[in-house]
Amino acid sequence: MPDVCVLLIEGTNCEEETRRAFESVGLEAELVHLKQLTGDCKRGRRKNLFDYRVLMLPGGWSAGDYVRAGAIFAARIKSRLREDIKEFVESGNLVGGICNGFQILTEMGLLPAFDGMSEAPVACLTNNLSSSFQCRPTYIKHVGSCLFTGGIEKDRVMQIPVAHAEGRFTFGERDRELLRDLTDNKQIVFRYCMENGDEAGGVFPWNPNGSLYDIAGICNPEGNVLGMMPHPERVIDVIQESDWTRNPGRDYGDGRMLFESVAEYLKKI
Amino acid sequence: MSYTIEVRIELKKGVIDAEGETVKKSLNLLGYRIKDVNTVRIYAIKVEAGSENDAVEEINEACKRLLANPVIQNYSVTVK
Amino acid sequence: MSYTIEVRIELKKGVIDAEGETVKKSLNLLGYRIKDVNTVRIYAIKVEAGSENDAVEEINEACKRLLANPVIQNYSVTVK
Amino acid sequence: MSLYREITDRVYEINLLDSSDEEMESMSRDRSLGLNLKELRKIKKHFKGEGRNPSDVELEAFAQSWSEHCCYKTSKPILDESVFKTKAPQNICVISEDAGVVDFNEDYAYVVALESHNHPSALDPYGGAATGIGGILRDVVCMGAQPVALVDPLFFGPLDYDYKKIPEGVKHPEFLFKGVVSGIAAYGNRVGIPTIAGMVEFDESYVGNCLVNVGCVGIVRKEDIIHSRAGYKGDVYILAGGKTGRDGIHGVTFASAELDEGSEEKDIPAVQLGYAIMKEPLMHACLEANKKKLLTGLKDFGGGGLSCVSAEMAHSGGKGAIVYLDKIPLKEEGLDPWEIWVSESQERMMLTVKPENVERVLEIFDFWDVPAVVVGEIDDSSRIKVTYKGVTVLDLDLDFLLKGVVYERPYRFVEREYKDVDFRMPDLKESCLRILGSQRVGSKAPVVRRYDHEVRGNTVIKPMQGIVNKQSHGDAAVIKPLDDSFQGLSITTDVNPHFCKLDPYWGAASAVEEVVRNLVSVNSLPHSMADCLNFGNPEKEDRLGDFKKCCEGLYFAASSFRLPFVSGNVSFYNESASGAVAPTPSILGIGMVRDVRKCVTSDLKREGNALYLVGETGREMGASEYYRVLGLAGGKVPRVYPERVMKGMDSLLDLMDSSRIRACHDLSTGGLFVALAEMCFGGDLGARVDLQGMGDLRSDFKLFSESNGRWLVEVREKDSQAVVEELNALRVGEVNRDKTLDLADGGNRISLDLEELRVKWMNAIEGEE
Ligand SMILES: Nc1ncnc2c1ncn2[C@@H]1O[C@H](COP(=O)(O)OP(=O)(O)O)[C@@H](O)[C@H]1O
Ligand SMILES: [Mg+2]
Repeated sequence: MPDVCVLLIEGTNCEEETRRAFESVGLEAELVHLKQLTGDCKRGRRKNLFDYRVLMLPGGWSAGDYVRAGAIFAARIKSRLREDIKEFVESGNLVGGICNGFQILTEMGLLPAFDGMSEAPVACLTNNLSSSFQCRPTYIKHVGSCLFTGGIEKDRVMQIPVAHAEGRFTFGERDRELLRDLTDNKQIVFRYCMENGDEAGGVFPWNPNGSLYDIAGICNPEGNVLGMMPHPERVIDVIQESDWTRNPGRDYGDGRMLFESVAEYLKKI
Repeated sequence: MSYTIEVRIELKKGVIDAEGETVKKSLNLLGYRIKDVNTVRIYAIKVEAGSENDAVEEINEACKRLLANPVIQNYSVTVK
Repeated sequence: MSYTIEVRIELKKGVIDAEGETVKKSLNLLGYRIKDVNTVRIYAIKVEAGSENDAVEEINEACKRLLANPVIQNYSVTVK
Repeated sequence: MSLYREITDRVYEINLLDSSDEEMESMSRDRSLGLNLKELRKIKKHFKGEGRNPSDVELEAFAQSWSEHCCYKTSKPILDESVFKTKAPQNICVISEDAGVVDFNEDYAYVVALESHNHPSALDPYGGAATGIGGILRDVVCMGAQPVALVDPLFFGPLDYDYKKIPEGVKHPEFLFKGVVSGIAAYGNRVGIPTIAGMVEFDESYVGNCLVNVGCVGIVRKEDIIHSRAGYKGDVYILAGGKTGRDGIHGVTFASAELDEGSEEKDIPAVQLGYAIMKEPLMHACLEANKKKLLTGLKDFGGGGLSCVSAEMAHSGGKGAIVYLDKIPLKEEGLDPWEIWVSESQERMMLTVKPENVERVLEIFDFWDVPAVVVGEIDDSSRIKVTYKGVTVLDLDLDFLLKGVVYERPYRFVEREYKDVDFRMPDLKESCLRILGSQRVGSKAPVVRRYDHEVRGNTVIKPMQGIVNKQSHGDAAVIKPLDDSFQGLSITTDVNPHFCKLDPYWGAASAVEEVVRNLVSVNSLPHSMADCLNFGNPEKEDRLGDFKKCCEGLYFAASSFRLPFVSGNVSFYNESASGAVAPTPSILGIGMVRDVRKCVTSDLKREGNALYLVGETGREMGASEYYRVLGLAGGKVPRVYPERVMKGMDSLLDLMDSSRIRACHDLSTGGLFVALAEMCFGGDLGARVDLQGMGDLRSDFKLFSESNGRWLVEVREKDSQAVVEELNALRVGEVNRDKTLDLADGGNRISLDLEELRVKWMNAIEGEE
């Protein structure tokens, strides 16, 4: 059985490279349409969530990202699979979201999930301060660990690109209070930073979207759900990085570390 | 019966309206003396329901489930 | 003086509302009996002007220049 | 009998046989058919032969198929003698279909298409540009190929154009620019195909008629290539995708006439509306069905809608067809049958399928939630028939419908003034700053960053290159389309319309050369091109004269470089009250990259390295950016010397393959100075440059001449010997860590602060990077 279920609906569009990223570290990943989990398709095409160990929500523009990015996909999953997903997470399986996937997990209440999956969203990834889509390389720092990043050193700076219009993480009026909870629970995994690891301090372009506390990725308190705006699956090999012609001699891109961590974790359990 | 209901979605006070800011900036560049721009989204929805009350209730629920995110948005529902 | 003016921008009849269509489909999938969704954009603009008339005129012009496209959209301006 | 007689519900017979010339003409005008008297008489004669009158559906079919947009009636004779003659061994299937198919490696081919979406974008920049992207994607998908890259050459009036000078009904360039870029972003980003190259040019001639060209490159396993023709007798037509509505009616006739003041109101139906979120699954479904070998033919709905698609597929397959109009799923009630027949509603594809496979095909589309229905059948009648509510409402000979008309229209070439004016050299530093801060030269990051240029994870050389957050312009982007191979495709788009306006022949030839230079800059061998020829009204002799000259220039350059044009598009009638657009033959160039790990970028790499100039600089200042900012007319437009360029190209590629070129940038708009500045920006390094070796040209001409055939390269000291010997290049300076650009030419010396230059360049086009 494949290890990873890469879930999609219409408009999801980073599924292929996400699958490839898992396969490049020796995992088996499968593209699965939401219909195949809910059973709204021919019998032969149906799939069971519990056959996988990782549920991955890839990037893209699910359902066009209308209403709010990720909101429609989230509502659709919740209305049909809420209990399954809850059980899947609570039994310790991994759930990851990249870019649109992060937005979906947040809209679904699976992140930050201070006390388990929440009924209503507690945070929001809203439009970039520039109010425009940004496709650009960024530096992020691995400031806290989760089950997806066990193999990445603490404080490691990684060059990972972003491509989104709605990536500004916020708790709205409760920014201050909930940021403290997030920090106390060690739920912040990645923060945007400068090339040398110094704080981005909210300043564009180091922080590409104006995200609260330069947040680029967070996990749930248990560490088995991760959401991040930057796209590690786009930098598996060094030639996918933005400035590789300046630094020849390496084979791997920084994004591979994350997928390797997942592979190692799955091997252990 | 079919009812037309307008859902009005606004950002909460204190939440930065990035789009509004951008519109303001471009209007200022064109020479208009704009002091502030807020953006609002409206969904005009035609819904089938047993009564006006049911319709409103149904749309209220849809707002909670999908149309508004309570972290940053307020919504209001009016029958047209 | 400072005036608050609301610009309401809607798509003309016959122009597909991609967002409206998608919202309708999603609400249907969630089980709501929605027959139609139209999206409307509102800019609530605070503008500095000599008189209410001037303010409205100025915003009307801004609509033509920047905010609306008369080929596919209708817009209306109201003083709040 | 009166002109109209109802045959069946809302279908009319039109009494052409008893109509006078005037009556026919006024009927054509009233119905916006765009058919002229000669064409109407030809149709009348044909129906006389058949002994009956046409129906309105039939007349509409002629209006579609005989429009300039669909049948190239004016351009074909000229193209046959130029662009269509460029043959090359790598061609697999070129010119004849929606996209060109070219050899990539043993198992794969790549597919190229380039098209204009000018008039719709002038009316509705967001929707027009978005549907342009949708259309070009379908052109590539209908060859069975997976799209891997999008490109968008764009042309607008100056962004700071005086609002008061804008004619009634025309939108401000800034409104158009923002709308077009958001439209392309909205659609391209949503469907998940990276937009990796393009250009943005500015000229006053585009104020009344902006140009939006869009291109797409795809990759296909050779065994999966499918053609836009009907397969076998007995196959069925399946229409897949969006429903049919009133949008886009008469799009092609609209594209085949000038825009005028009333266009804004009356042409609403001609505006098509995109729905990216339908296209994305449509693409998946078509490719899946094709991969499973369930299709015998595949074509997208483009200009002319159902009418063109069903007639052309049947005709290309040497067959006939019947279509049942009442089977077409409609968006709204009350469409007249002729409207259904010609509507250009987006996101639709036509498939031909063997009867035994229909069920499996429908299941695939159902899985992707894409509506698909059987709407007709293939026969061997060589005719196209249409029924509506059981009544035949169209029955036409395919040869007559599709081989319709070709014109040899009169043309005249208007000579221009090329005399160089004399003037005293203005302050060099001032000129440098003005050029870097001009919209033509300034940073295109505000556009490039709006597009996802790395979705799919295959973009190995990006459009902006260099140190993160200091990045600067590259010459071409590179895609690595296959998982298990390091082979790549480099992609660029070019044309300098200012050159073409002053000198259509050398301007067009220069466009081809710039394509070559850009592709070489990243270490790729130029391999093929697509062209999109944007011109004014060809019924005006001088416009057609420019068109012919451009085509000749393209042919000269392409054949000299042995580069084929594998597909293209002609867009005439790009005019408004203030005249025609500058002749704009935009070119999409594709290069073959043997090993993407050897690619070269434009950013300077290291202090201490040497800078070499490849190629010769002359006083070719005609239509240069330098003359433009100074307000000078005349001058000689750069010539193209293919032999020389190819020699330089071969040596340069050799040196790159052996990793002896650290950075490379071609010289184009703004000349040596701009190339140098951009290379410094990307590497965040300074340079000291001495121009004395360039001979006895004046300093400003050395810095700003836009002579073709030149590259600026960075090499390590230890490789400089080889570069001098093999490239015959001129050493012009060294890279350093100072944050200045120091330029000297004998007694003329200036020192420019890198950050000051960067700020000018970054802010040339308003908007956050
Ligand atoms: N409209 C656009 N869309 C996408 N990329 C663009 C666009 N305009 C410019 N670019 C990219 O920005 C870079 C610089 O563009 P340009 O200065 O026109 O290059 P060149 O003159 O070498 O052809 C190129 O990589 C180009 O592809
Ligand atoms: Mg170039």
